[in-house]
Amino acid sequence: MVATMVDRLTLSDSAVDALVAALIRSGRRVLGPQLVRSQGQDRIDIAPLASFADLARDGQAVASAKGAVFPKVERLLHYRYAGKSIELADVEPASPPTVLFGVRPCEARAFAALQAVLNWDSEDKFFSHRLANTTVVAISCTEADASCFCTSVGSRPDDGQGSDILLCRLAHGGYLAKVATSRGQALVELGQGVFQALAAEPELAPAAALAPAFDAKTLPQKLAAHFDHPLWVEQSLRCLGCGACAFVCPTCACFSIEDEADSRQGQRLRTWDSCGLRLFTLHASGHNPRDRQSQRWRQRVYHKFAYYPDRFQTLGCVGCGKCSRACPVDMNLKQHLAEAARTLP
Amino acid sequence: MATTTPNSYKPYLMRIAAITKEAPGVRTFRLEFADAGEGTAFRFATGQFGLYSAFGEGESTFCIASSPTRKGYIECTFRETGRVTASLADKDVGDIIGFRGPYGNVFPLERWQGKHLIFIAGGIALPPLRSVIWNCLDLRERFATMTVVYGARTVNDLVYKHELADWGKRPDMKLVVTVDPGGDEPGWTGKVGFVPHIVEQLAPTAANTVAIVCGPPIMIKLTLPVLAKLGFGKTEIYTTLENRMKCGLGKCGRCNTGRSFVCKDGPVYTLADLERLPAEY
Amino acid sequence: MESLQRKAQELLAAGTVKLVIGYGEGTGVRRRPIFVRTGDQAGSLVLDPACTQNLATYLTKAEVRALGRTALVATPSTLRSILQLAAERQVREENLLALVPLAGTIKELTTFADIEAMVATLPDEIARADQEMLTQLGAMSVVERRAFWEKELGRCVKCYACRAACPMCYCERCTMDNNRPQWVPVASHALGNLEYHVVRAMHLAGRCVRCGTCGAACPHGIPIHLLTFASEGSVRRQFGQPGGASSRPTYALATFKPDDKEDFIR
Amino acid sequence: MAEPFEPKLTAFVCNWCTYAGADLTGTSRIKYQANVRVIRLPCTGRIDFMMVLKAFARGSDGVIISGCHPNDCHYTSGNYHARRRWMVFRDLIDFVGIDLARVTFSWISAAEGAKWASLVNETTDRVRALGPYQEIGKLAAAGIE
Repeated sequence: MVATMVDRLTLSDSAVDALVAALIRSGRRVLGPQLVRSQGQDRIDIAPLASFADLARDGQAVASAKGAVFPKVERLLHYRYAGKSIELADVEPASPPTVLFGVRPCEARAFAALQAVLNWDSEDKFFSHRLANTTVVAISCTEADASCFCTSVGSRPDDGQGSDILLCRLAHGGYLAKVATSRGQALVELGQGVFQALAAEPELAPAAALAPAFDAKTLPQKLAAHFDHPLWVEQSLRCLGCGACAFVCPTCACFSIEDEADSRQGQRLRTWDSCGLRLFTLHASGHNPRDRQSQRWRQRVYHKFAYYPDRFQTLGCVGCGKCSRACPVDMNLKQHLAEAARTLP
Repeated sequence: MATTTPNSYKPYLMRIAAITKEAPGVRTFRLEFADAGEGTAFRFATGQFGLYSAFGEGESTFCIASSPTRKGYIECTFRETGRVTASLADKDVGDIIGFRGPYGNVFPLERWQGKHLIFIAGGIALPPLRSVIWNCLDLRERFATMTVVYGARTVNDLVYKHELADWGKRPDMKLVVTVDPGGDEPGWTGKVGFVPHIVEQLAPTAANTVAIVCGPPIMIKLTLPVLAKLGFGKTEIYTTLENRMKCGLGKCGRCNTGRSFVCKDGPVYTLADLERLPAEY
Repeated sequence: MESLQRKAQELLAAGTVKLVIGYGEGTGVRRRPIFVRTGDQAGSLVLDPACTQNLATYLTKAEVRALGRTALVATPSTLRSILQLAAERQVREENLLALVPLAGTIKELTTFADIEAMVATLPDEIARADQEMLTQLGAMSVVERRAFWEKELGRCVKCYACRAACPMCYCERCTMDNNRPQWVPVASHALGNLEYHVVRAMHLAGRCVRCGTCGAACPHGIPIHLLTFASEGSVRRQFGQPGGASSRPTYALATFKPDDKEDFIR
Repeated sequence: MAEPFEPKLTAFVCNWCTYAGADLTGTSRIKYQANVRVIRLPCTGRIDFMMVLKAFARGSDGVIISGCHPNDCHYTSGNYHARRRWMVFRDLIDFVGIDLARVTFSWISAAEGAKWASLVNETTDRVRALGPYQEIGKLAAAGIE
């Protein structure tokens, strides 16, 4: 996402509605957070939007938007048995032009972290192709909950990083659009007449107030020095060892590759995987380098807050708090990291 | 819209040219490129590995066990352990399997020029060293003395039995083969004893010498102190790791150990490198 | 709440147990499992209607077991899980005791017989919302039910939170984790998800205590607990053996009666 | 013109009774419809419930499961255990929306060649009338990008 000069424009509420309609009309896949009520419970899913009215403007979606560029199951290869031989068929990722509309700024920032690992050495064709076809229109947050911690990881509720367009709510309705990339500019052109030039300095609705709980910049050093600290065992006691945190995480990119075949043909699939699952590192011989849940919990923390900064000069976390909300036993990452920052010298 | 980026997950198709049964459950495949053009263009260096596919079952990671000085084919040696290796073990000569690679870093042969080399291997861990041993033998004049210490549980568990016999006869190298106590059999002319003890008895000089160690964790654990006592420096001891992997490309996260991706920064590490990593391998 | 804290303190001080697993304050209104090992940690124990998670799950975890004899704050479902685990030889009587909040006091149950006796007095009902959902689903046509589950299970990502949270999913190596053969697809595509959840529901039939912890654990809000309720319900209806009623091994699908009645075999 | 629909049936049968019964059908020269693929297993106790789903996923329009009559199991009680599982499994697959009309359970002894023929004929006719079944088969391609 090539950053250009940030263009500032405004949109009325009805203009946003018209923009979403224009995007859908243009044949793009428009995905955004939506409130779903089912079996008496509310949740927010990232799903195809039919109109702006569908959009959940506050609150965090359960799942992240990463599925748009890194689907939970994708085909890498297809093959057919031909006698003793194999006919390999390459696979082109099907990726319709996609707009992630109205996602939170933390989600938008996550794509850089995904890219850091998936493309650091060689380019991942599937991920790259999908990412190249994706435009991110984020809406700044005016609410934060007890799991949110973007301000602890170097961001803020109205951070425009990673967004092609960031929409900030105006105090008296409508939005300020910060158009940061050429891809964002393309949407402006598509929504002809929807965006208005800025007449005067706009009065923004206040962004969510979220005090930092710790400073992630201090973590790499602290973690590096305390790999064997009892804190990791203590924190992981209640961890059940499922993959809920990793699968809802917008930056978790670990995956598995699995073959599925019948007697005539088969396919090679990439599926999400998680370092929290025991099977992740288990060798066929039975040897497991991370045999205990505490080691796996530590790996998750270290991967994001020590190894990523060391290797990719970026955190592997955007502070969205999805992991904490999804955790069946309320492993609150913000609290755990704050504890680490506080207690590790 | 087709992308121009190649699909890194697409393997070469390889024809099994020969199968050698090495030991119970252990086989060596000689693999030739089904597409001769791909074979001609293919390059690798000793120490590297690949992902071998049994189509329908998945991929498994093994080193390339042959030397890059031997052109036109690659070899791999594996033990039937899981889903993929069981399927590979069922294959016949002429069957097609997949191969992605070469991946990972290499043994720095140019650094070893003029030095004495001692290779220490245990059990099924000889294959990664076999590549570099042959590589060095094929460039024999570049190195000082070459010694191979190889141990297995029993005589039957020794791999590359024919090559061991040949190596044993070569005047330009020294081969010491040992089996665990109780693993010998009538007519066994090699040593009996654990690898670390044999190395201790052998007492190779550490001066101007590089040790390349590969074997089960317990063998490595007990051999390293012996080498330290003999005066080997931590940058003069090499090993090669085999973490579980899915991609081989530094993406899937499975082999991640500390800041290292074993598939990219490894599999070859010096002891000095290894001590900077958490012991999660 | 104070009585629980006091009880925990006493048990730890006397060395009766090394660990009390109970509920503590979590994020916002949430409650979370906490592991109390010293008297001064006992003040963190919370007891209120939000404390519903089935903590028996922890009884089979190696890391928790290693901490020593355990007192478990137990809901009715937790008690049933303890009995089912006992029936399956997964817990030992001498390694645990159950702390049951009862009319403002804490009742301490130290034997499986005590737990059985108490369970026999407790109503065994599922939540009304769940009962309503089951009724609704039962009233649907088979095509409508297929559509319902296709949509619901479509969201499953196979994070296995349901399995991890379930006290009865203690297998060291779940059938999902075995790959020779790969009986159920690993991938969380539509077929892989259906197969996984059908297998899970079958494996819990006759063993499920209907605590609903699996459904509560699902990050995507898939009502998967209804699947085990359905298979467990089938066992209860046809064989009269509810999961978690007894510490004796009486698993309905490990036995049979020559005159088991069905009406579909030709 | 489109071919008339011919259902594909998969039959999971036990080695000792139903398979022998089906054999008898043939040696007795009783004709029956050729829509069934027979998979022989040692005992009904070995017929994993998931095989029903696997058959549908791979394109079967109907499934037959058959083994020894109660009290006749070669292994004494395999069929009794199987019966209990079927009783629960039927309820469960009905609950997840699989049409029970497509799954037939039966006891057929080695002497009941005629019963095998009529079972296959009746099931084939019923499934033919129901039409193709793709509810599970279509899932195989769903959810993969």
